[in-house]
Amino acid sequence: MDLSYTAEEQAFRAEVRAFLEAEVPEETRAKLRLGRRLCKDDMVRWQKTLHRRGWGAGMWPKRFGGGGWSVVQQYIFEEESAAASAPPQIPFGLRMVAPVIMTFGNAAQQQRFLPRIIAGEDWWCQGYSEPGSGSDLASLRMSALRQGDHYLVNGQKTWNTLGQYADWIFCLVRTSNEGRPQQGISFLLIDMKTPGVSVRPIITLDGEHEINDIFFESVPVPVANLVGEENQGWTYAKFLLNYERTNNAGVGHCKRALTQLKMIATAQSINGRPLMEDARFRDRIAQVELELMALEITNLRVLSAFAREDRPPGPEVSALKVKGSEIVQQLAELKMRALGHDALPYLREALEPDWVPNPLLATHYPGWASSLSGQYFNLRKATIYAGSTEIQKNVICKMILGL
Amino acid sequence: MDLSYTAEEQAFRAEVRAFLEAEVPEETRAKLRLGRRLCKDDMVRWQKTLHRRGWGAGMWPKRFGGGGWSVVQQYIFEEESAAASAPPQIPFGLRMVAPVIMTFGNAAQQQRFLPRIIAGEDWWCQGYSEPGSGSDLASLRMSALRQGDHYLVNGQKTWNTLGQYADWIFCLVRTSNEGRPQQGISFLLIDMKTPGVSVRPIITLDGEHEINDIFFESVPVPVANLVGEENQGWTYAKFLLNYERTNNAGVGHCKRALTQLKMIATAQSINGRPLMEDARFRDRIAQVELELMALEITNLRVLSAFAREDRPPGPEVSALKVKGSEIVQQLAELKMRALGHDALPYLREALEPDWVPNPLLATHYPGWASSLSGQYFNLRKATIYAGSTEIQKNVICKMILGL
Amino acid sequence: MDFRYTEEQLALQETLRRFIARDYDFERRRALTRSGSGFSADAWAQYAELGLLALPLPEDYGGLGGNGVDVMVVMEQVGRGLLLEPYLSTVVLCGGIIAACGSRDLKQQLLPAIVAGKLQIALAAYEAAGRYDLSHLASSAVQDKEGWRLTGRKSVVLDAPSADFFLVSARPRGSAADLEGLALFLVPRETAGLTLHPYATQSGGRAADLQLSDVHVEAAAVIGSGAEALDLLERGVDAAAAALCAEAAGIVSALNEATLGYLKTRKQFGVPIGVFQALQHRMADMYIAEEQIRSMAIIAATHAEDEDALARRRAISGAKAYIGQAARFVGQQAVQLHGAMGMVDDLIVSHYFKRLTMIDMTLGDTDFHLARFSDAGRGQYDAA
Amino acid sequence: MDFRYTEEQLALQETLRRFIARDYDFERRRALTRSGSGFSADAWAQYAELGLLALPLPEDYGGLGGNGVDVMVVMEQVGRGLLLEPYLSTVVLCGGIIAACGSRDLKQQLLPAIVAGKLQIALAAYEAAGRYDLSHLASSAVQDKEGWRLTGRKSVVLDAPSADFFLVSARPRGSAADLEGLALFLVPRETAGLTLHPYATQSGGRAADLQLSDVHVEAAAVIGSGAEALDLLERGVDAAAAALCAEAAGIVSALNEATLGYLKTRKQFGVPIGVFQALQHRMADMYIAEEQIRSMAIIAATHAEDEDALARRRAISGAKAYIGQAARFVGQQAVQLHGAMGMVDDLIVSHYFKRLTMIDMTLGDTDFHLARFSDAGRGQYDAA
Repeated sequence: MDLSYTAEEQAFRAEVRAFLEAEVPEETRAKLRLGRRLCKDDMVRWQKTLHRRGWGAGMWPKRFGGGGWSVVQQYIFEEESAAASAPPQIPFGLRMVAPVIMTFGNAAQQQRFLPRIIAGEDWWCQGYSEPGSGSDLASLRMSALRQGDHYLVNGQKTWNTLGQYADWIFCLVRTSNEGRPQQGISFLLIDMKTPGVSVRPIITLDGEHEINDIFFESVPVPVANLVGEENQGWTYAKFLLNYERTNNAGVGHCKRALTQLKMIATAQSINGRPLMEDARFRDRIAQVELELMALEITNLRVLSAFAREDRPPGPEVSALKVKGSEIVQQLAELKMRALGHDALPYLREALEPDWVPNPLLATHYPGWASSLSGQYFNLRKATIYAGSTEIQKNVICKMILGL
Repeated sequence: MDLSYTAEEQAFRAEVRAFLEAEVPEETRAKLRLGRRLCKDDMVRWQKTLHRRGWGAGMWPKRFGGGGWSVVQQYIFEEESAAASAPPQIPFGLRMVAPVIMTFGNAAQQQRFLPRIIAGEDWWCQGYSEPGSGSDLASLRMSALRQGDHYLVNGQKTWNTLGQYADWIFCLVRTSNEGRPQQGISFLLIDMKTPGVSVRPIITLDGEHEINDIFFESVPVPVANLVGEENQGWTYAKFLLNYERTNNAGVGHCKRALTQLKMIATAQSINGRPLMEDARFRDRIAQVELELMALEITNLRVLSAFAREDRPPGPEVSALKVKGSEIVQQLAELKMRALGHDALPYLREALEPDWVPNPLLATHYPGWASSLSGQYFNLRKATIYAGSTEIQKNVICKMILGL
Repeated sequence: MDFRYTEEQLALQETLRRFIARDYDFERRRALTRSGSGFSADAWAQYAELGLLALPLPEDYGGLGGNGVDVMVVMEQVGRGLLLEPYLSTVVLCGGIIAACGSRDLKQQLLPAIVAGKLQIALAAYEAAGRYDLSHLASSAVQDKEGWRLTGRKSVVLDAPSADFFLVSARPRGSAADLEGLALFLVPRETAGLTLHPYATQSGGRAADLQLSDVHVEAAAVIGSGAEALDLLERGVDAAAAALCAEAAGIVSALNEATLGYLKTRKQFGVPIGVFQALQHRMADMYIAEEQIRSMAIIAATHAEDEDALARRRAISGAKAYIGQAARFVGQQAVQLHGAMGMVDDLIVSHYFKRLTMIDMTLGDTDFHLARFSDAGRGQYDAA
Repeated sequence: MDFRYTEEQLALQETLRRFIARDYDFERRRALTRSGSGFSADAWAQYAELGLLALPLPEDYGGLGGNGVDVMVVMEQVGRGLLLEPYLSTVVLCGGIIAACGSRDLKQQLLPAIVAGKLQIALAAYEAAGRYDLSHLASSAVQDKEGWRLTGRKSVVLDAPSADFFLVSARPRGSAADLEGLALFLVPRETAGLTLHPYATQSGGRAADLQLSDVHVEAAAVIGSGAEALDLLERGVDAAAAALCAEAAGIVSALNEATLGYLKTRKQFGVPIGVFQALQHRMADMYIAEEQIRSMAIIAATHAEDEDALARRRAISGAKAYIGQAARFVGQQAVQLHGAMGMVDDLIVSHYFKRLTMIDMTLGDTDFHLARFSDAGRGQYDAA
């Protein structure tokens, strides 16, 4: 039992830190610090930068061009990236479809898709949920009808994240209505530029456009884009979900958010003194900080066990997802609450990269304040998406507790 | 909408207060203030005192010798009684079996039992739960076999409170195995002195003897002791449970406990100053106080609606029971936590009426401290008995929300 | 004790329900949030017709002399309909302060105009450094022969863009934290040196930051000074905080209706999700919270005009702190139980949730009022 | 980083499991709580044989030089078995303080005897007025030519009745709250002027209140003075608090096993109650809490000997505060899910619950450690 970092790990951290210091574009860094909107280009450029350094996919096995990093290296990288306000790596390709292609795809698919993912050339998005099928994913109805060397795809996906930027979408489709609903599902890769694919924005409660409905009208998809076997998609889907959830704890980003929270609580005043000096508010911060201290270790314990036993992530990740999403929400809530009155203004324009606050406002209203209420509202999604907290607890009961 | 008391109500409060001031025995008052054990005689004597004053059963209708009090009068009486450290009125006769006898019993039963209850001549206890039948009460198995003008009763009741003092027990018994389990249940009154009835103590986690197993071996019970119709007992049982729950909120006692908590937090020190001056601990008290402020009004709103519409208590009482039991537990927990180290000693002898603390201990260790940890442990029962919190929420969902 | 609304109050409630159903549905409301003024002038005129603007104001000045419970009836519906008009600022908050102040002239000048729907007033009291503390302010008031000159900054002045007048707090003397050294001034919108930076709020209303640079007002513009000014401010803010408690209670009951309906109709795994016990018990907790919130709103409403400042403070800060927490629970769980549907701008659920959140951040948040309640209880133990 | 126990630690864990299964079942344990001493002398002898008493003590004095994680392995099993022997007081707390003090003679005199199981020591540091603050004490120490004379009262001295010596804190100078002006003395049990008022504790152990009336000890009995004394006390109490975290972690995992088993076997409405989703999700929360508690216990154990006082304080106070709350949740819910069966003295569940409760009240409760953690973070924001 040893929580200290090895010399190699410390050296790696120094290397990562120096790289981020040098490579994260100042403009992007500023956007993230001030809570401004990132554009697609910010994220793609960053992926390409990482790729040039050979860090495009640290967690991938070396044989697929990844860094073959250990769990701890991966964690160090995320922590440093968050601390340095580096853009997030978009997970849909790297962490979601890629492991599926590596594990269940054929050599042709691996050669075709993986290099473009790591190089930031293809933007992927996810086609799982449908209007009638959210938690009950297995009831999905989007159909793929085999016709010679193509499937004809018809249906709708919803709650799709950042599909407006995507080149490709991986979809769960129904290829059979025989047997249990889980049995007729296949895992299909679809080029977003195919005729018949259309994207409709869904505006969320924070007024932003992050998610979409995606419609498929007689979309032809080559059978070559079927991953693994027909009607085995459910197995791959569950496999993918566990990978996705390993990342949901987001400890590195939570640590960054905690630091921001303390900065905000220092900048905001109560009776003329920094809010951070108010024991009541400081205790609220302390409570979240303790949850995060614990989750950091729980997270590393769980992930290093998978690595040690060389097995894919198991149901234990559900606990990480439950706690991680709670902490993300608590931090966002406290950041908003730290603002006091300043939580009320809704300055949409303030999310634009080039916004300069009105001098009157600027005198007391910090640039970052404008994004915090919206972030709090938006992050209510954290306990809903990627398997709601209720679903995660069902998984824990069934797979771990045997209830 | 008016939360103020009428002149009549204020006069009534003054009358009650003066009576309590004069009549509560000093010795009993001291026991309650110091958290010492009450003996049966303390409670019986008090019931007789109230009866002499005509207040033996304020909430009963006048025609049964009650006070015919309004909900508010009843509430004033409870609040003043708690504040004056008057002994509790044992509910099993007054609030539980009596309403059943009034509503479903025959004239002979009403004339035989009610006067002795109000006069404190009979001590009643409850025979509901059985080893296999707790939340699932309808599955109870204690059998009553009709033989001429008697039932022959065999079986076991458990979690019986204060049965060791009881003259009578009201039981749910199985008189038929036809149809749904609810349909074969009858409501039977049994004389505890009948041969074949035996009481076995159950020691609880606080080391006290408050509850019992009660065994019935071929106990003959006159058919005259059947309340209402045979096999209709389930209806009466549910009716009784709602009456019982109207009292579970126990706002008066919670207010008294809150005052005690503040006294304890004032007597205990932190860094040489009263704990009550510590904002952190004071905030904990404030949070419970707010719940109680709200419950006081919710309680009166619900009960006065029943009275106004002249109907027996409905499922709304489940909400009162849920909140009331939570508050009772939170207050007990804070009273213990206020003690700091002093929560650790287990001084059984200190619960004896005549205990005099060792002078060394007495210098800092107040008499009442010795009972607080035990009270906290013991009151975990509050969310379990009289229908657990989980059962109450099921009731709310089914009867109020239609889920 | 009586926990029922009067016949008149029930009639008023019914009138408002009909008004909202007819003239203020969700789509209409969304259009208004995107409009210039951020509220409906027609609706404001109807408020006047229906007597809502007159309701809590004194009869001597054209009001109806209603009490805190009458305001509660209105605010519950303001919550259910997510009404955007500046009722709280003009009628409850500023109207209440003016009605309580000493100057008959000012009352005569302002109150009948408010009742007629011709005049709107906003409170410019809070400053960034003082957070929610009304007495902590740096804005200065310098007396000269013509009257006073005011200089300072005010944060997040609710309903400022449409206001004809502002009630501005400033200090003739004393340091920023001095309780006594402040005064309250009536400042017309079009006064030289007064600058607004207007913006929308997170719950669809309007507000502004104010800058006062050597703003001149005449001596008669003083609404109160010294201890009286702080007392006026506290009365007004307490009454308005009580009104916000009622608004929150109205939203919570509407939100619970919506969520319960969703649990009964949304199907997953071939059954309505309302059959799942974990969701059922959550809904039961939300129902219990609604009952407790309503009780606290009643406590606040019945103490809104309490002359005993300590009792009023404990009742209203207690209610605001309790509701801040309980309504946050209901709001967050309503979104959670709606799943992704709770996240979309197209459904009223997310708007209820946002409004509940902003109610907590308005006129003192949970932490401010919890501390105010808890610290007020500090001396209590002597009695206990 | 490595989150596994070493082979040796796993072997130790297995040894303790077998010892408990063989010699320390629930009935045996209950008998001990009712016995005079409140623990088993035989068990204590076995602790010595198994090397538990030597484990964390320095090798120069017959110890095994183990670390906080070794202690964690032991304390987890102490928790699961609800062991009653004064391991925490004698070995971890007082043993740790003596091992860290400056006097080779004292170490030579005391540590080998502890290792051999021949000596028990209890810490008499806390006083009623200071609550959990080690530096807030009124007991006085007056120097004379033969040594020192101690006078004062100590509250709830754990394991005092069986102790051969006490480590007593007192003030040569300074006011009750003065951090520097204190010293730490070794006081033999049979010293004139030392009076005990012994009693049982809520979790079955033994303790006493101590009175010192002009108690004489020689100069060599000074274990530390001034800043060093406080540092020794804090190190000892931090290490012991970390050990309590491990004990709590052991209890929580045992309690979850018991509760999960009950959910699977207890039938109501014709089915195991574990099929009800509301109870399932509660159990899932308890499982998550167990994992988080274990992580915090690891943080505490790996910082138990941290020379950086601030880092040690944040790690151990953070863990104690977190576990105080999380373990309260698990304990209360374990009782709740057992229903009335959770309330009876005949089942181990209620004893686990009581022990968890008392662990929170020992060596600083949740509020004390939360404040210590939170206040330590106060300056942080400058860095952030």
